[in-house]
Amino acid sequence: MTKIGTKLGFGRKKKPEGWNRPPVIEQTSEGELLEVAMGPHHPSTHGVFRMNLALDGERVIRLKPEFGYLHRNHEKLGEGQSYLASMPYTDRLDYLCSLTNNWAYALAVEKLTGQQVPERAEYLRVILSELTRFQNHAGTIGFLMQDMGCSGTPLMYAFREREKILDLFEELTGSRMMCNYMRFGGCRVDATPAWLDATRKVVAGLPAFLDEFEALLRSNEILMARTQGVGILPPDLAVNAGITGPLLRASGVNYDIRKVDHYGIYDRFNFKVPLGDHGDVYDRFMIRMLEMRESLKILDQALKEIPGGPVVDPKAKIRGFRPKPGEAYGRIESPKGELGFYLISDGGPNPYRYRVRPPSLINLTVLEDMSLGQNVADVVLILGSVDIVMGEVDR
Amino acid sequence: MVEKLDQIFVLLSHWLVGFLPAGLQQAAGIVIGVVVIVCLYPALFALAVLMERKGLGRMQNRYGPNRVGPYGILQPIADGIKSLTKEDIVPLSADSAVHFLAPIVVVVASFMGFAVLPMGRNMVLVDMDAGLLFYFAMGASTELAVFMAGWSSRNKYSLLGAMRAVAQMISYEVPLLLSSVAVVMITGSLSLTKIVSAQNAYTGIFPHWYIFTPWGFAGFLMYAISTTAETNRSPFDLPEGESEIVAGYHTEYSGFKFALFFLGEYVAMFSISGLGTTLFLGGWSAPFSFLTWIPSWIWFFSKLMLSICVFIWLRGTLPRLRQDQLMNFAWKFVLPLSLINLLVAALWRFLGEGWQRWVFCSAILLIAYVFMGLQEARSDHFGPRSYRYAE
Amino acid sequence: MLGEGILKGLAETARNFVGSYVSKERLTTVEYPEQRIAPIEATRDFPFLVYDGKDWDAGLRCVACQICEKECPPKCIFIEKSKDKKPDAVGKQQFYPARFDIDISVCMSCQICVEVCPFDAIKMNTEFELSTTDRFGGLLLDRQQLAKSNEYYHEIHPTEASGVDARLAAERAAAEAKAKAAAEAAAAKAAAAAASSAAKPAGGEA
Amino acid sequence: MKTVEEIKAAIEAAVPGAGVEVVHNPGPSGQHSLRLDPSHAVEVAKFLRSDAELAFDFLSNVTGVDWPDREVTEKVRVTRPVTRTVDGVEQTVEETVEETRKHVERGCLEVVFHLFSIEKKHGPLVLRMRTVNRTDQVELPSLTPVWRSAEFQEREIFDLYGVVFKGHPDLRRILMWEGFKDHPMRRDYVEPDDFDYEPTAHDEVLARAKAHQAALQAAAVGHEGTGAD
Repeated sequence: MTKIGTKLGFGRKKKPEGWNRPPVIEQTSEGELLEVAMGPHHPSTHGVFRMNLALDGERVIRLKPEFGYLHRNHEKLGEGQSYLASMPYTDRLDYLCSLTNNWAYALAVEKLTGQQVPERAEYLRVILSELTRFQNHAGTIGFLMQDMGCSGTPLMYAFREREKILDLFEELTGSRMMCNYMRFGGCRVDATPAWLDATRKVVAGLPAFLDEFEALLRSNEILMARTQGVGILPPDLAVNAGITGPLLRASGVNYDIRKVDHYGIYDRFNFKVPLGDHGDVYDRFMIRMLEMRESLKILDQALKEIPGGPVVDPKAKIRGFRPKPGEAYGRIESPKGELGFYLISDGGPNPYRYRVRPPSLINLTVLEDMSLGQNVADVVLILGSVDIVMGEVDR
Repeated sequence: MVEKLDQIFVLLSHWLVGFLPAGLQQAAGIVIGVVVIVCLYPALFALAVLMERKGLGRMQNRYGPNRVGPYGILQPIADGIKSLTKEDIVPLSADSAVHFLAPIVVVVASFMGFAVLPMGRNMVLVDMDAGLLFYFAMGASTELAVFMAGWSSRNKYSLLGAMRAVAQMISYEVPLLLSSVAVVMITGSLSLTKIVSAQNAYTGIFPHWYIFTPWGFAGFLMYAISTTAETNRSPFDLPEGESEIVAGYHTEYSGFKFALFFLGEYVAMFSISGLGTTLFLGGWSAPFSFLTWIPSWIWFFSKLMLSICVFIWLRGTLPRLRQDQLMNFAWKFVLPLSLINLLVAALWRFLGEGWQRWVFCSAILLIAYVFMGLQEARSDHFGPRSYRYAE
Repeated sequence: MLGEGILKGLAETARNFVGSYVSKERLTTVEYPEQRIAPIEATRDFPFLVYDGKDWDAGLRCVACQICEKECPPKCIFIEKSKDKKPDAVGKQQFYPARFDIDISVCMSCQICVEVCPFDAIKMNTEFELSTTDRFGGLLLDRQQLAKSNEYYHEIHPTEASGVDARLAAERAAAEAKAKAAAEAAAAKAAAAAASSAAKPAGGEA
Repeated sequence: MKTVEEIKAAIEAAVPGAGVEVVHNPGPSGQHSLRLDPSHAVEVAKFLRSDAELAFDFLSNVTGVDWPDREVTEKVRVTRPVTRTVDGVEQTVEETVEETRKHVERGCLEVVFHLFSIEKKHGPLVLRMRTVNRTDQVELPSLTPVWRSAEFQEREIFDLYGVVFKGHPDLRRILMWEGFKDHPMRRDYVEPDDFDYEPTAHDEVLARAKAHQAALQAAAVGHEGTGAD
């Protein structure tokens, strides 16, 4: 009898000490708080990320983010190897947008050395980084909807388009995600006319996808009810906390590094910066949606105007690259926000200091501020709307 | 011949029972019915899972499962074998007896509802006079099982899921009942067979289904919403909302116990769709008078599968609601509308034949719907927005 | 606000449901082992060593200069330089890699080795079905496994390979021309020297 | 934007005794920086944020740099009197001799801030602060109360470099785990040889890990031996 009982799972082992302790961490005047560790293996923490929540019912009273599970000391690696050898590692920071990471790093090194970039390379950089921005935003919205419980439909639509863009990347750079394409003073290989035509074709098909996406999501009542008024980030806090990217613009602060720094050749293109007024999750979702349309505008112009010529500075050296002593901070508007690289050179082949300013990490600063008083379900949404990639947060 | 085909299962059962002594015949008839139901619905479950995976896949521009067997039709069998061979893990600190019982209770409670559902002409296991009442009594006990599962697991996510589930299921039980009461008011009977036969009539070629009346249509919508919530299907799948609370009350279940929960969920979906079919879609009656030659059970099961398809379609499209919104929606929108619907049903009954009652009843419901819908949006401060651009 | 957004969404998914049966654009999945996408020329995954001619051992272009080993970001290349020299494909005496291993479990396909190689000896392969049950041995490719003929290189990256060939041919021609010029100069010098030395004794005799 | 010299003047006017130094950047980027005196850093930061003309409301990047102690070898030309016999006459002549001198330059930890202005859309302004040394006097004032964006980045510097920020609301390790001892971004950091390595056929890490395991085993055997006694 006992044997059968054991087989069925009744009373088989001695219970550990304190097993029946109620899962309460503290008593407050209002009631008992429940501590929940969301992550590191939780379906919607976008990687190995952990939030220590204190819940009153389902209301969040406290939230402490914890990271470092993916830490590999990227910066130390960068200091131990040549400037060029860090380039493929930047692909792995924000592994969804390797090309913008490449550009940020190349830009910082070009500032350090004062190298010039040929016209055609600048155009290629713009084209590639706007494609990257498009696929990142589409993916982010897809993931956000996944967090909202959409069972993957918007995500799959986003990935369908992303597939086309990744095919373009592969055709040009040889790899779909880890492109390792930009070089100091240009780009690695030239784009063939066939590639440009293929890109034009893909870009021409993207507005239809956006229309479909908007029809599916924009006016959905459940989506509006879930996202409007949730996770509000006031603009002054956003600025003070160094929030950048769509998150900042959703709070209504007009700051787009493409417009401010005019790095590359962004001053030649006619595009606008969409701004939100409420700073909630819906605004962040819509800002990304609208930014995708603006990216398409830039792409149209860049693909029309791209000149001929070399794609890499003929004076650029692959072997024996040693910048003069000095330091430089270069930054670009990556899809996640301001991605900066800070380099100190001591004249050697390796950078003396190699620092990444990760937008994903710094945008998490306000996670607790946005989530307090919200529901558990909202925390997931707020995290999804911040758009983090753990490869970049933990480095 | 048509008649024979329609009654084929009834005749088969009678034929089988005929071999037994007279004293056992009634009991044997019931046993046969039970065995058929217990075998049929898991088979339908397999079909529905396949349909869901394929259909969702196609909605998401994927193929869906297509590797096991031709077009992937053996996928459910592979899934079943997988869940049978997986390790059954019981957390050390779980209340193992309750943990063990919960999936069984889910399945048993979900199956009980089929006892009173007429699945075809004369095809009802127990023709109870208070069939509807029995059905709801049984349906309500799945809540118990869900709470057992969530509580016994000693996992915080399970607990949160269970709390959500209980709150949600109890809240939506009310509009579910009230929308069915409208049907009872019109029919004047709680017996499900009587409700079907009341709808089994035709004007010209069109049937007298209750969904084709204003109160019936509104009632059907309310019923459908409550059903979706009651069976924890998207967009009301909060109790197991995988992006928030991992898997809700069945987080700590693995292997076959998890499969039982899965089965229970689908069987509940079948039975509640079957009830909806019976109440509003004419049960086993044909949609047009010239199609009555097709066996009644085919109609019942096609309506059932059609409603499953709608469930899948909803799941493929909609995001999930939040807990408080779900509750607000139940108590502030669905419940008042169901109450108004009761009133409308009463009016319908006493206004007599004529076009006036159509206009009058539809107008009341439409006004109530628009008013309350806007009220809902206004109280939650949501609506479409426009955006400004900076140069 | 009254559910029309939801209806719109439902219409959209229904459209995609039907569309996935109709249009190839929508259903982008490739059913891999049976179907394959057309090879993309620029694709890269792991490096291989190019050899000219028929014999892989003799024809390796690699001269074991170890630049790639030094530049490799994850340090997955291991080279042992030979002690002796042997003639390469064109007959010039060169060092050769006595050992050349690439651990493709570490390699991250960045193709920096290709870029830094001054001899066009290492190139990126497109072969991706490399799964093996041996975690350590199976993924450590040695010299012989890495060696692929120039024809193979032409097959997988035709444009790039012909560019490389043209460049190498030009370099070789230049080198030959230079060598020839040098040889001619040397010969001329020698001849002149011989002439002068021949003249000297002649003069001496005179 | 104003030049660093102008900003320096503005700071000195607003915060008396601020002790700001201009650090020239020899590279072509032209991003010269200002070195702050840690004791006045918070006031200077507040001024930079709130000044109407500068309005550096956005602290973009905070990072640490490790400058280890280093031996500086410099050649110095020294002029000294030498007694020498010239043409049979003893004379004292001033002569310049080249001498190599060695001294150890004390290292420090440096924190670099990159400021931008969102309001005025200018930047970057680079600020630096230095600790006294790398061992015990590693405290610097935290700028988190002025700019929230420093919160995680200062935690990161604390974690990876070991700079202690006074006034930081929540100074814990951020990337490494609690209980980790060392500061991995310092240049003299030695990797431990007992971590879970990923063995590769040629790796020196493998050799080190093997040696470590062997040592551990030897120790365990020795321990057992003593236990048996």
